[in-house]
Amino acid sequence: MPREMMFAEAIAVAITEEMQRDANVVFYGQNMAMTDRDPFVRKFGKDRVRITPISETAELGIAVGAAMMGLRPIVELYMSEFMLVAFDEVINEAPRLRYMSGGQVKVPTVFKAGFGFAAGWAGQHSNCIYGPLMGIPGLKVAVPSSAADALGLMKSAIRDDNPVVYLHHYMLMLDKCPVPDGDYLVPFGVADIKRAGTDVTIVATAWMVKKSLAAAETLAKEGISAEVIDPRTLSPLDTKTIIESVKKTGRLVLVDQAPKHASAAIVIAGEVAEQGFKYLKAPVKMVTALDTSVPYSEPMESFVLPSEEKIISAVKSVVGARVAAD
Amino acid sequence: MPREMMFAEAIAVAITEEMQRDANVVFYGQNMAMTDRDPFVRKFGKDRVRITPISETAELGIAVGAAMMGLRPIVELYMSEFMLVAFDEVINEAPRLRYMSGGQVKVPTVFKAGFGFAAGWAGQHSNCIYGPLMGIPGLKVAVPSSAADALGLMKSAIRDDNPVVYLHHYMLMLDKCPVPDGDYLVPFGVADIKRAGTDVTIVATAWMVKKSLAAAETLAKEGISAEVIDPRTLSPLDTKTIIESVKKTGRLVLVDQAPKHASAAIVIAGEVAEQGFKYLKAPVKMVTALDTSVPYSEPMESFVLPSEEKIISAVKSVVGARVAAD
Amino acid sequence: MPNSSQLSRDRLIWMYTQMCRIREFEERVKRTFVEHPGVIRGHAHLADGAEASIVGCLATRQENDLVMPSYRCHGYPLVLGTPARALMAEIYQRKDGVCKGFGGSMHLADPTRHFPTASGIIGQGIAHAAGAAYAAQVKKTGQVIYSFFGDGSSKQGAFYETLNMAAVWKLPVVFVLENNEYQAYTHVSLEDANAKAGDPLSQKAKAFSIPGVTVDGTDPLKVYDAVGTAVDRARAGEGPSLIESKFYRMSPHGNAITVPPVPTQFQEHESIEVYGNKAEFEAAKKNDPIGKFRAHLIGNGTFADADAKKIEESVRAEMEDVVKFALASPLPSPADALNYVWA
Amino acid sequence: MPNSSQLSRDRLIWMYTQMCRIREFEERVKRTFVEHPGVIRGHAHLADGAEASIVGCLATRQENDLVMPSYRCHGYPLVLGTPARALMAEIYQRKDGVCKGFGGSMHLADPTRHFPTASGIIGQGIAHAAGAAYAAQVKKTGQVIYSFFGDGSSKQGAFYETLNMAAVWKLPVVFVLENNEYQAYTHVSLEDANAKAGDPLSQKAKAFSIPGVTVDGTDPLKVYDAVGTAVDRARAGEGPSLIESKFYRMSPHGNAITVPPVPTQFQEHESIEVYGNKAEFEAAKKNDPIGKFRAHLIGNGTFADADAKKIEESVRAEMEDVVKFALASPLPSPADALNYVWA
Ligand SMILES: Cc1ncc(C[n+]2csc(CCOP(=O)(O)OP(=O)(O)O)c2C)c(N)n1
Ligand SMILES: Cc1ncc(C[n+]2csc(CCOP(=O)(O)OP(=O)(O)O)c2C)c(N)n1
Ligand SMILES: [Mg+2]
Ligand SMILES: [Mg+2]
Repeated sequence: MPREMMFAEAIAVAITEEMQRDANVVFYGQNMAMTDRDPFVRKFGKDRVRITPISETAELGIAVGAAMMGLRPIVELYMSEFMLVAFDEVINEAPRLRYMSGGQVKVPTVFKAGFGFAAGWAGQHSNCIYGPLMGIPGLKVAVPSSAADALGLMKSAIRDDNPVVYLHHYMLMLDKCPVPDGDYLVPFGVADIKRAGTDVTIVATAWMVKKSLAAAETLAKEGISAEVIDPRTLSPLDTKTIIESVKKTGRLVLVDQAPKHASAAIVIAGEVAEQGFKYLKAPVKMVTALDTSVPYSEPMESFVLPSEEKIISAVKSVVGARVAAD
Repeated sequence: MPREMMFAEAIAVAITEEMQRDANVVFYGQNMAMTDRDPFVRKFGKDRVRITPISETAELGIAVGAAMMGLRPIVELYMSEFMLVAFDEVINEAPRLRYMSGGQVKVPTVFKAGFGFAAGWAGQHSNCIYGPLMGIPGLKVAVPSSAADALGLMKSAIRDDNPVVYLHHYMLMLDKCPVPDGDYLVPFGVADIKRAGTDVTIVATAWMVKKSLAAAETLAKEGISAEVIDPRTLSPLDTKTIIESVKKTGRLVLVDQAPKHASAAIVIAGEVAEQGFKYLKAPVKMVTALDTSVPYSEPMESFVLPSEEKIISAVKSVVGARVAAD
Repeated sequence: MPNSSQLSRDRLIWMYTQMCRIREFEERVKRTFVEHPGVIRGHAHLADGAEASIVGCLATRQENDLVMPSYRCHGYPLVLGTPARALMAEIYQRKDGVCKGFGGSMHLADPTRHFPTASGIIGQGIAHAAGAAYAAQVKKTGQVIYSFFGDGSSKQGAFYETLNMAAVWKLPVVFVLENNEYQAYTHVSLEDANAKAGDPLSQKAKAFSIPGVTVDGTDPLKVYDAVGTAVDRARAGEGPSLIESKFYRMSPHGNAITVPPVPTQFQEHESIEVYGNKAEFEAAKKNDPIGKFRAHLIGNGTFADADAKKIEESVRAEMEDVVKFALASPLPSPADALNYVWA
Repeated sequence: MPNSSQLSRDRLIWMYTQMCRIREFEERVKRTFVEHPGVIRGHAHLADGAEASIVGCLATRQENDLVMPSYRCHGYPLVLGTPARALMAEIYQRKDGVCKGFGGSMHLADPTRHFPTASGIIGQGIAHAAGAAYAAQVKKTGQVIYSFFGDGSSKQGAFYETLNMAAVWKLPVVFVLENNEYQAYTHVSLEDANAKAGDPLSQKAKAFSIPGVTVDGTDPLKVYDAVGTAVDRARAGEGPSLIESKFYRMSPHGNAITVPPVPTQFQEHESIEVYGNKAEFEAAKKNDPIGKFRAHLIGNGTFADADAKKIEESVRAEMEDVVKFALASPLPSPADALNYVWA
């Protein structure tokens, strides 16, 4: 019997269950586990659950070193941009040490961070940093869009023997959905068809899945049937499911909260241009953030970010192309 | 009368000329300007030319602060990966402060680094980090492929009022070519057609331009006419010139030294899938590094990286597609 | 040598007034979350408790000296002369904001008044300050740069790297480590090795062979003397100093982090909310820098209770006007967002 | 308490032998650039000059203690028992290399012999070492972790952040700052504020309230005593220490950086090549740790000149075989590159 769960809760449940299952899982970060009353400290003790200084390089580097020696550290980073001060650890240490050692070590660690907080956090705290993480061999990237995926992907991330960046979207943290009972794992590299459709394929991640589903709902009322696909992990990327869908619909709209050249959307567009070209009946269309930093003030912030309306009009433009072509 | 110049020399000449022109240009970094005998120190003195500790965050942060106060710092970083320990400064400070301040400040600084050293430097020192830099509004990225471009782009970078990451490819540093006389500037955002052709468009950057031109030469002998385009700056990206070319050739091969999902190639492929779809007569084809870190040993390193042969066979596969379609 | 005992009556009253302005401004920011929910977005960090430290520092400034704070940046521009209206308007997302609504609470800036920018990322502003000092050095402007950052921020690599470079380059910068005992919800003793060992954080200066001084940041005159000495040293070309200014942050770290449309507000201080240590908070309240300085000035005859009340009243009136102005200021147009990406 | 005066004759001879092995190995690496151009690619960094420091440190090790060096990592695994053949084969890009040709000189690793990995990026390995120490602490293995890094590396944020965290968490790690006077071509006095002020770099320990000691790194017995004390402290759960081990790098930073096919080699030491300071280099040569230790052991009757010669001869023979083995070992197959990307 599935449990109803909030996104934030689902992550906590996943971490708790994995820490119960495996004594090597440790969990630390800034501004957590301050006192003995912290629920994780109470359950797992001060060795396995710790508070850290504002020292992301040391936090991530320590995770890498500890992972090589058999722990499975989860580092709580809060906001994904805080990884940037320690980006070498994320893309040039954790994913490379195994390879450089000729397979002698492995680095099972999870870097957990929220992202995309579209609520007036302005230029430095509202970004989507998965783009730069997608092309790093040895690094996996999970980006859940529902509580169920959040739980299942976190469990898979913790059990994965590779470093994983796990990014949860701030705007989804209070959203609820049913989560399957039992030891629920979502495999990496398997996209999820969040809504089936026949006229157009929409690929989106995290918050943009929610917006795309809303857009699909509206479009359905106008007789346009949109299939909404969430890759769920951006590395490995399930290009196959996307191309299967394009084969059916002939149209592809990619929705992404990042500016276009920093987006996962454009990577997927490139893959489809190479591997799925023959199925396309219209140009690929991207709905991304405009090419600006994220401004503080609400009217400007909204203007810059993708919206349901922008998705709808993008879909109509590529579906309209059919009318001309067919 | 154009001067014959080595790539490395061209960069030094550009910096020297700009330092002569503008007293606000300063130049510092690790392992340079050690003694008073250093040619830059001799010319410009110890205030404007300095040696630094291994402190990339401070080095780049100081550049950002100094730039806001009217200097135009060039930071010598040697290898592009060393930017990763200070990546926040590159993508979350330098390009955002102007925007967040509502246009009150500007941050004219150049972060100069070599990259792509395919000579046994192994997993952490051989990478191409332009991918993550392409989608950062407020940040420009220059990637010259010849001594002339190296000189002209460096001069433009120094005069630009925005932060610029200037990436020069190690494997090209000793290559010579004629450089136009006088105050030679290469504008940003203007791709260069390095070789004109009619059957296929090849887009490549830095060392890959050299390899693509060699491939084009071989292909010409077999009757295939390849147009080779070098965007020269990845931000701003001159999509227009690329699409104009695709309009003519109907075929696009993208060559990039980075793994596919970290490449500029896939970004360009995505843009063409959106804006140039109707001109494509065959699927876009990418020739990138394989999805591994760069291994130390030569046979493995060569296997992983794009080569003339791989470019030739990619071109043939898309040109072959014409035969079927036309 | 700076000597606070030689400060003029006018200057002392100016200092008290600025302290009151900061406090009242921050009170109004805080009240806005209750009185006008939604008007302030994102994350706002207040300077109540820091008034003596801020004003004691900035009272040592000369005309063109620069001020480079962190994201907790409301207090400094008030002292520098930025109109409080433009600051509040910025925090309220308005077109009349000092950054036209692009920056918000964490990213105020007023370069014309010697406050170039503030970064929201821990530690980076310290390097930016050193960079401004490098520019001053190269251009021989005679400026000193004041770099402000928190106790928690002194655990970021940027802090150490920058202090070393500033020392080697003898940059004209004064590093003010505002030790308000907390980094967000974390007490300093949980994350700083000096603090855990009972040593002052100013001891970090030894890693750079520069002067390191700890000062009572609740007393603007002590701050004035300590920082003034460091400023003299910097201006004389002798390089940077590290001042640990100790005070207590009176409000919680910032408004609670919530997901819209769930309303956000300031909760109780972490000492109570997180650590259940009401005594600590009550002691800090008793040691409130404004009350102490007021009593001191009355005690030494600088002004009378009635004078102080008049100041406080006028400050209240100023900030009442400021809130009204900011509320009435228009929001930016959506497409304004396309400005200022490129210089 | 470790006491080098109680080291057995066998142990002292073992120490001398290891020092000779490191020196001879590095000499052979260096000669390879002349005798077999192209066989070594990328950038190789030698440990000649560091032998006393390395061996003095590792002589304090207990069975499972871990060693985490930087990219200048040839010396340590030789002492830990990694076959020199596998190390040279790695540096020669061979399939029989300790990392199968994936890592090369900068990225040796032999986890089975307690050398997990080396990072080529400055400072990061210091954090990895603390991470290994955290694992030891959680798993209660009783291990101590030896973290090695250079004088230059102590200017990277990772160094400071890690030492603070290690101190707060009382991690069982000993931080050995190998001060060989240079970071690449830069003399330490040009880039370190302590050095510029004439203070020892071990003073940085004050920033973390941990013990900081400077030791003569050309004397393996002094190193043994200083590091041994720190190891005891770490093993007792009292946390980390910072040891500054002072010695001189005898070779230049690494082989000259060139673009293929231009051949690369080791040039003259930077003291001469860059600074024109031949006297400095000559003084260092006179202070060669190997010659000094040899004289010491002969002087106190541990062995005779003839015994020493026998050791040196056998070491030469070992390394001659090592070079032959490595040259004969096959290169990896191109498609091997697809291995080990994912665990
Ligand atoms: C690199 C980085 N990590 C984490 C944060 C989140 N953060 C914002 S403020 C803050 C606390 C800072 O504390 P302190 O330096 O003591 O300054 P205070 O807020 O007390 O003035 C933290 C951890 C950040 N902004 N940047
Ligand atoms: C972050 C970073 N910046 C720069 C470099 C380039 N680099 C490699 S070795 C080296 C010098 C290191 O000197 P030191 O720490 O004293 O160690 P030593 O080589 O003397 O053993 C530098 C600057 C690097 N590898 N990583
Ligand atoms: Mg604080
Ligand atoms: Mg050194």
